Amino acid sequence: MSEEELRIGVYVCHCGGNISDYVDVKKVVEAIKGEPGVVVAKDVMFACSDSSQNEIINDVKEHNLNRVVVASCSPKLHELTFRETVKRAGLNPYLYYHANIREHVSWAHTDTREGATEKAIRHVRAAIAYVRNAKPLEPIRQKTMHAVLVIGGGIAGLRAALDLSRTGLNVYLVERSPFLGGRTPQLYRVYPDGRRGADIVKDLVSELIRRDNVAIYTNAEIKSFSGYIGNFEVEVEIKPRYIKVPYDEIKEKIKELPDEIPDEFNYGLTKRKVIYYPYEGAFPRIPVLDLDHCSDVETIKELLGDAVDLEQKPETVKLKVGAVIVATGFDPYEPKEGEFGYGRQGVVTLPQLHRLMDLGNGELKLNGREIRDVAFVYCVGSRQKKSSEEEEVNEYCSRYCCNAAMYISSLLMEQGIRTYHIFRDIRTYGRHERMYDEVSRKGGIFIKYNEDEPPEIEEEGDKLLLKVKDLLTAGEQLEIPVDLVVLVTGMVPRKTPELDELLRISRGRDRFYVEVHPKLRPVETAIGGIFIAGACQAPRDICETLSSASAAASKAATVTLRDVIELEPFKAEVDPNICDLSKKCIEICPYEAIEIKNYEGIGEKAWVNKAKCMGCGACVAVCPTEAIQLNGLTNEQIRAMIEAAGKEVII
Amino acid sequence: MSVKSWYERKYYGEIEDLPEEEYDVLVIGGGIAGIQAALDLGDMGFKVVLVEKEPSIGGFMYKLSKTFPTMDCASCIATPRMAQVFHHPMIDLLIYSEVEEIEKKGEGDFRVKVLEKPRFVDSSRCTGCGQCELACPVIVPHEYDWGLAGRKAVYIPFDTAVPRIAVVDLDHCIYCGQCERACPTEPPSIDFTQVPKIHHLKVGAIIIATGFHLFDARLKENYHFGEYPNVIHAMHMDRLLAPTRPYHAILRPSDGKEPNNIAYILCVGSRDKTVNNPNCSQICCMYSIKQAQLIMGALPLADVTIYYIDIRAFGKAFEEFYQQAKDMGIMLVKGRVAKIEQKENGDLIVWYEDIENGGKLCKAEHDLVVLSVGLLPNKEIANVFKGQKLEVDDVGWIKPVDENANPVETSIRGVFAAGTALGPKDIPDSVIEGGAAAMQCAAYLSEVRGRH
Amino acid sequence: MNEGGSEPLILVFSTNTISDPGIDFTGLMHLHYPTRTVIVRLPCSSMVRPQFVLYALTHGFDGVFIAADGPDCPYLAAACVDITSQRMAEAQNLLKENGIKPERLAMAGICSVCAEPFVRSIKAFYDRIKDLGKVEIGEV
Amino acid sequence: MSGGVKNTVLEYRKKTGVEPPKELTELVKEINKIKAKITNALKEGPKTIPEIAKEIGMKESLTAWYVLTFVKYDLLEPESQTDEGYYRYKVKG
Repeated sequence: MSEEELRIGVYVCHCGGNISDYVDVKKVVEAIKGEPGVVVAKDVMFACSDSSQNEIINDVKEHNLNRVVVASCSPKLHELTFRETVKRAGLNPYLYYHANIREHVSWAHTDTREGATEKAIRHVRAAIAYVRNAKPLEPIRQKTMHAVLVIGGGIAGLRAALDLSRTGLNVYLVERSPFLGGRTPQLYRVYPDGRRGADIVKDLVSELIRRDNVAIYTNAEIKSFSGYIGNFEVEVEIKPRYIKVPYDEIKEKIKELPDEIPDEFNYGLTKRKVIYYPYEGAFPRIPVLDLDHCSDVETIKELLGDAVDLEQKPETVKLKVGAVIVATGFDPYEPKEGEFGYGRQGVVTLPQLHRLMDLGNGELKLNGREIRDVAFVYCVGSRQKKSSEEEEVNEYCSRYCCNAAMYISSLLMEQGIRTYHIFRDIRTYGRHERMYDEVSRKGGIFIKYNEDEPPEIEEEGDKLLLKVKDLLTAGEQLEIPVDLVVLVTGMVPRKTPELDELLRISRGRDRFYVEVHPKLRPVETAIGGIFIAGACQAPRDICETLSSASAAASKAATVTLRDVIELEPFKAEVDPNICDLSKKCIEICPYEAIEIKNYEGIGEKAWVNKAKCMGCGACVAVCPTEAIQLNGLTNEQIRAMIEAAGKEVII
Repeated sequence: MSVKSWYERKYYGEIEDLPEEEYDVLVIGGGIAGIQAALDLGDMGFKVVLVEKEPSIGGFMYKLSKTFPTMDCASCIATPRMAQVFHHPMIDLLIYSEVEEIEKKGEGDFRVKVLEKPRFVDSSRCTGCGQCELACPVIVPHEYDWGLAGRKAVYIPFDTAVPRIAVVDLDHCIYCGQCERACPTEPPSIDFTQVPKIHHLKVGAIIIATGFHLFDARLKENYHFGEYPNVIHAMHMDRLLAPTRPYHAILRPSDGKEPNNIAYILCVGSRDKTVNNPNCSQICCMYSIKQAQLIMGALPLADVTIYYIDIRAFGKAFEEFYQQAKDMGIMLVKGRVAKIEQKENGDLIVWYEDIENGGKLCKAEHDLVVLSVGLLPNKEIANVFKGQKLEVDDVGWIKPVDENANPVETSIRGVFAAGTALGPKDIPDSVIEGGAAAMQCAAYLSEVRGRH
Repeated sequence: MNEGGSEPLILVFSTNTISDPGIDFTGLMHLHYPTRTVIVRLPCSSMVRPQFVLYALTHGFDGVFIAADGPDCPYLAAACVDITSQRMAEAQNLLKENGIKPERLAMAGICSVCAEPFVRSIKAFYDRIKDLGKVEIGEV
Repeated sequence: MSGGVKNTVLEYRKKTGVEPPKELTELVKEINKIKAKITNALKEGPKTIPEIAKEIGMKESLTAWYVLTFVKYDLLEPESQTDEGYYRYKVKG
């Protein structure tokens, strides 16, 4: 390698004016032409275009280039593109460096062409210095587990699990609550086909439980998580249910227990018992004893006998998987006391309305009273304005709510109920516009409120009085007596701080999980092998959730259907001849990737387990002897880049 | 042009019938949804053939300026994907080709006929230098720029095309031979001896990602699109704003003036039963707000007014993007536009119903009007299935067999759909469905082949 | 153009997944900051060896700015801040030992959309270094 | 680019007997005329599109289309801008 003569090709991109409008690309080429080892230096209109890529390949062959630099846009966009190009030219793809002269130069310095040109030259020089000291690297080939962990047993998790198991992959589905289905079974009927939420779940579950390559853990949580793409190790803790028999066997006995606890399945509209089976058809059919709320264990023992086992202990299972899908879902926004009248008799949320209708078998009654008029107030808990920096508000639109409210109002209107819609914008996007149209046609009354003057809800006799200024009638103040006010609440992401910590995946300003690229990589996280699906990434409806679940499953399949995956070779490596066994690297490594190993003929020195090394470089900074360095970014390379970039630029 | 008219042409030789080739999956449509589906399947280890009818892959996205709400430059994020699919070892491309017939023989067994149209350019030799294009004497409107500027009868589709090589538009060729003489390769890459080829494919599953077409704004007669030169549609504006734009600046078509008072009219051809499209097109609000923001950046002194009915900023970070637009000073008027009139100097008078002020009829003057046109289905694909019916809805979008169970599965088992073939949607939703369709294909193939 | 005279030259260490995209975003927003800033990207700011800082300040640069990930760091999470701060303290000591003012090294957390914070911090740092003048061994 | 290379366009025409459509040959003549008129109009100095249109007696929008297409093909280039927001164009080179 040291004998090899350096022959470097440098390509400076115009980016169709994005760069060349602000950077004198020709001058950049001139300035680096004389750099030692530079054999080809060119400017190109679109370096990423196929023809330019072919030009690079031809140059490599024609001029025997052994290093390539492209100076163009951010490496986030095209570094991989050009590594591929260099590879196609027959070179090792890591003998390449990508200089960012667009985001870091031309676009940031549109005010000074000279300054931008000088900076571009420094960046390109640094890149040349990098490749001058680059060594060929090989990707690390890693055997991958043909198994996937799906976290969350709502429809997203169920769909993903089913898709993956159909390809023959082993799937582990972990649900935190005692029953599968997530939020969907709570829905009375869903648009556009009017199916019951519980039926949607039942269909998915019944297909899933038939499969022998799927393991389902309910009442279970992730306890530990380690490893890397292709090879994750997970510990799952399954909490006891304390009940050993199916619901049907003890159904009658459970009925004898008193209703004690607000039923979360019905959003507190009803009470439930300490032994709990939320709805007919819930899976698994084994009820759960809510020991935290149980005041009288003895009565239960007496009543249920052998069906109950208080000696049950949490169990831990250890799993090895190649990829992980996170589908932890959402919670409905819970209005604050007094927010749009919440807390008053007759003011419910949209999810509560679903429960009311389901409990009434489609008929809407509140405390036995018939309902004739319903007002829907939109954007509750969505599109909120921030009044101070610290305040946590939901600035986002929750996407599904207009559609959902419109659908359920059309069901109500079929029963002769009058509906009012107190809205900001009706966002029944796509085909859902039809539902809006239908509600309008049936006589739904639409009132647009100003976000700064939200409607007020007061009690008047046994009715509610909704006071609002209507923008559609030039600000007329309206007073509408109604029986029921439905707050059309948005979604907030389910809070799972422990899980986030374990998986090291991050959330955005809206507190939903962030995808690695919002446009083109919507189900991938920054951590290789961990994918996100459904409403934990952004508010979405059932249909959209199912699509995103399949898309996440697809990504997981690209990892786990293969026998071997290739990892980037940017890992730490120890030169045992220099290592003085200070152990500082071992102390600082957060991944426990560095161990002590006996090297033949040298003795005990530090050693990096490359499969575990994430390539952060923390060890590099603390090594007293520079024995540990990062492949692909050695200390020599960093010094060379500093030196090259620090040289004076004369234009 | 339809497949049929390619058959009816005269060629140098007989149409070439190629022997059968076998693939796991056929993806129809090389837009962002089809590309995503092909890449995922290729990465899973399936052998994929991707058919694109245009002379370059990329679909619609490559024509865009930037993408909302992140303001990534569209071609910057799309071109790597295009290159990736082009070079993927598991993916073969049939570009400038159209699916003509699909017959299902059984589960996991589809027989497909694809017509590969001749480019009259040898793709192995052409370097994309553009000499032929300079030499060609014919100038016709360029589809890529929606006709804003011209192109030649032989042309490179666009700067970031994949593959970036020339194509001859036979409909506008005068057979003068200038291109062939100008071609610097040896022998010239221009090759009129090319004939159409029929590819016979045997595939296990199919993904339809055939996208959409724009609403024809001429049908809204009150807006005089196609008649008043300064009434353009929003995809025109996206081209004017793109880094690969046809003009050197943002100029209005009537006289090349830089506009300084621009109006957007939303819901043109959407939410409108008079043109048989009662659906909302889902993306127009956001692309209009995006363009308005870009205009404010490019023409800091310009006024931008958006006439809307509802602003549908419903996706991730859309609402925040919309609020940002309001803060930038973009004017939003809730109002339906009744008609547009043209003044002598090309300026336009917009008559609108001012909904938030009692619904009275008002007028405003603008020097450029942009129609935010809706999306409509490409209906041809439903006709290529022989003996099987691909269900579509009343507008013509492909209808999932059960959208609350498996939203990308069509009425024909083994045939899946993704992206705007299923209905209007934005880029991330199209990418998601591309992935979802890939997953469903993989699951379907594993099952019918008995792997599980 | 600077004639190698009074305008300082700054080395910025950015990080691949967070602060480098943050600086990308600054460009995307067309926000301006001094051009005499060279950006070298590392995986994580914890990789900054104190000796690299000294090397930069003796090889043409007048200041070193670490655009750190802060608690968003994909490698070290919250620990990243502490670890990088320790390296920074060591680096400042090293500078002092070599007769260079420790103020020539600064660090700020730059998130992936922190365009304005980046511009603010880099401008302030640039002005500070400008006041300090060109680097000189023995300045302390 | 040698004379020995077969002329496939010519061969194609001979073999298929296709003739160029008359409307296209007319169009090409028209384009050449417009090109000549525009370059001629710009001889005495840069002009805006309305000025060119007036001089050559063609509709402003059609003039704009050709001028801007010729700019794209590097025949013309914008020179300066008027206060009203028009660009003046000149012949390139």
